Amino acid sequence: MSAGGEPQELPLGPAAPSDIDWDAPAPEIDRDDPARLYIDIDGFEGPLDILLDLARRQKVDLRRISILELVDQYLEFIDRAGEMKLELAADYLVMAAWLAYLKSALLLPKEEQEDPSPEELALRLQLRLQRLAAMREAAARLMTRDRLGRDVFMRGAPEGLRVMKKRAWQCEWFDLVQAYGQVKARTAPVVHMVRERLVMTLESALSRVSSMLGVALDWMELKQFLPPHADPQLKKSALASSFVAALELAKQGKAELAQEETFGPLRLRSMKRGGN
Amino acid sequence: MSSASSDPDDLVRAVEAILFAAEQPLTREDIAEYLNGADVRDALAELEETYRTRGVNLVKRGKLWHFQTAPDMANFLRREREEVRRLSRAATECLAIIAYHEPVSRAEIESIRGVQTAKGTLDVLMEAGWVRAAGRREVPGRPVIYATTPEFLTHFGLASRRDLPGLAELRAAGLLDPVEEAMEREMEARPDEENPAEADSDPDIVPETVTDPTRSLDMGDQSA
Amino acid sequence: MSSASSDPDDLVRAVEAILFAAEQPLTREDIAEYLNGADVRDALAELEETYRTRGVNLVKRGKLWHFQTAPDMANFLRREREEVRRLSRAATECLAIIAYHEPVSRAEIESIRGVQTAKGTLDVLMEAGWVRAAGRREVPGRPVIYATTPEFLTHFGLASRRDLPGLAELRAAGLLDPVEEAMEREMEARPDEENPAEADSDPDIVPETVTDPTRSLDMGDQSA
Repeated sequence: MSAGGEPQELPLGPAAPSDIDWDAPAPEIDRDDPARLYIDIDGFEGPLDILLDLARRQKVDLRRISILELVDQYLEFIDRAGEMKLELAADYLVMAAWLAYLKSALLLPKEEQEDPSPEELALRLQLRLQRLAAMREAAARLMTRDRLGRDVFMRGAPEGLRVMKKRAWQCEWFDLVQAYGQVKARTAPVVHMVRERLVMTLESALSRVSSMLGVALDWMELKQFLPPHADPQLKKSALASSFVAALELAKQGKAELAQEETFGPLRLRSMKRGGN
Repeated sequence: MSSASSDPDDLVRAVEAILFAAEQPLTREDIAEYLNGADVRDALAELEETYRTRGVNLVKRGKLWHFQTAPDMANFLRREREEVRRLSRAATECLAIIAYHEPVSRAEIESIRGVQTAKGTLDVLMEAGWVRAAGRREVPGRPVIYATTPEFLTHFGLASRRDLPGLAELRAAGLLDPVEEAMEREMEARPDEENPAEADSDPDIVPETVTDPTRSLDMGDQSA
Repeated sequence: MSSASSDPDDLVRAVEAILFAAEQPLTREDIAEYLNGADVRDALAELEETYRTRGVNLVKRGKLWHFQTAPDMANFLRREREEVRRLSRAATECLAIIAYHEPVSRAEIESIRGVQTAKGTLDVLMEAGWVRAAGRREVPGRPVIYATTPEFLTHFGLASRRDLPGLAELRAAGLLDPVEEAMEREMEARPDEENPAEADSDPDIVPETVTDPTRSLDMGDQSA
């Protein structure tokens, strides 16, 4: 592209000198012989890529290419592909159709144009080709720079820099003292301090059960022997003691036990009454 | 040694040693961290100058400094094993588009190339460490946008993105502007043509619909 | 050697670049191989001289040449990063035992803690600078005995070890509470496993023998 300040020109007129080398590496195509078209569809990255390659064969600044010629070249390319029974991706064919439309529109008398004008469409295509060409050129120049690991090298065996982690330990006075307290508490000779619990001792259960049995007329369920208004803690204790008391009484032959099924209600009654 | 003045002072020697020992390029701040926060700017400048003519140069890429062999020594050093990955053409073009337009979305890359970009292409560039996702563009769909990394500058020997080959010319020629913007300019420059506003009305005819994702490209960012 | 200040010739530069880029030390012959068999003796001598005063030196070990950072720069090539870490419970207990019982052997610490003490635990305390080896106990096996350091006193703001609270004070502060309490605190670290109803039903029915003056202390501790 020549001086950037000037307004973009129409894609008409003679070739202008170009100070960017547009002939950067591109698909393997014999550019010296525009008449020969090698079909190497694999080498292309889409229809725009082919168009760019074809445009370059005109050997003019991309702003000055002949769109009509380009269209013809592209259509010829597609025809060849067809002759060679190459499977072309749909977008190549869509581009062909669009270019054919563009060509006919460009050839029509100007008055019959609809919007947008074919010139606009052609210009848009041209702008896109320029941008793709610019990026392809840029990519090529980028790749030829002195690249690290290919042209220039970092030190082969660097000693390396080290980060020494220095740990600053933290511990508070209270943590320390508390830890000691806990060690002492944990390892102190174990003294079982049985807390004062509300319990019914076996003795009291024995006397309670046997006295209640003495006056009972019939079978009684075990839970009937429990103190009626005890809190839950005492109830548990009373149940256990009363059960053991019942077993003890049965062992002494003073009571008999009955249970219909496992975990069913445990009943007992006085031996004197039931036995005789 | 002819003169004492050619002997570097200890700060220079320390910076030299640190950069020689480093396995990765370092920023000025990285270096200072090894030196109790000393100001190493002068030392770096001195070293850069001292090594300018040698077989090893001190170079700055972006904010990162490292020693590397002088470019004209490449012939002696090129090794049999090809260390540098070979990029496909698609990847090469993608990389250039990202570098010259960053940050840029995939749709914008595709609109320039006129072809879909395989997922793997961007992956290759990201894996190489040259490209990173740089957030999302605040437009509908919030597409991910891509930008180059400090490693990109290091690898390609660029002091900054301004050093991208031909960047200034491309920008001056408007070739980094989206097609739509260029269209408008062109239409305005053509007095005999119809209303330039209607330049937008043809997307259903153009196969590679340019629905102008590139308009939001932040050109100001490119000088950053 | 006045040439040190002038630009090196290309052979010197090439040798410099080759040695810089080499992944291993090279013999004179190795280097010559990169240079079509050129005689590199003078170049090596010049480089050796040039780098003698720098932060990087060219050195010869046996027949092998390589660059290395100057020995006096070694301390700049590492950087310390402080990482504040809280002493583990085991280490804290260990430290407390040493403080209360010093000098004390590891076996003694273990017997007081009632738990085996990992070697690393003592290492941590020594790394922290709070504990030192204080000789050996003259008993069979001559175990190492440990004591606290002056830094220990400084860190914990103690004028002497006698400032540590005695058992009576610990008890008064509730710090000798039954193990349950301590266990409870330890359990808090775990997700609540047991049935809370069960845990709740106990204390308000049973008259507690041990009142709980530490509750407020506990809170302070747990948030610490």
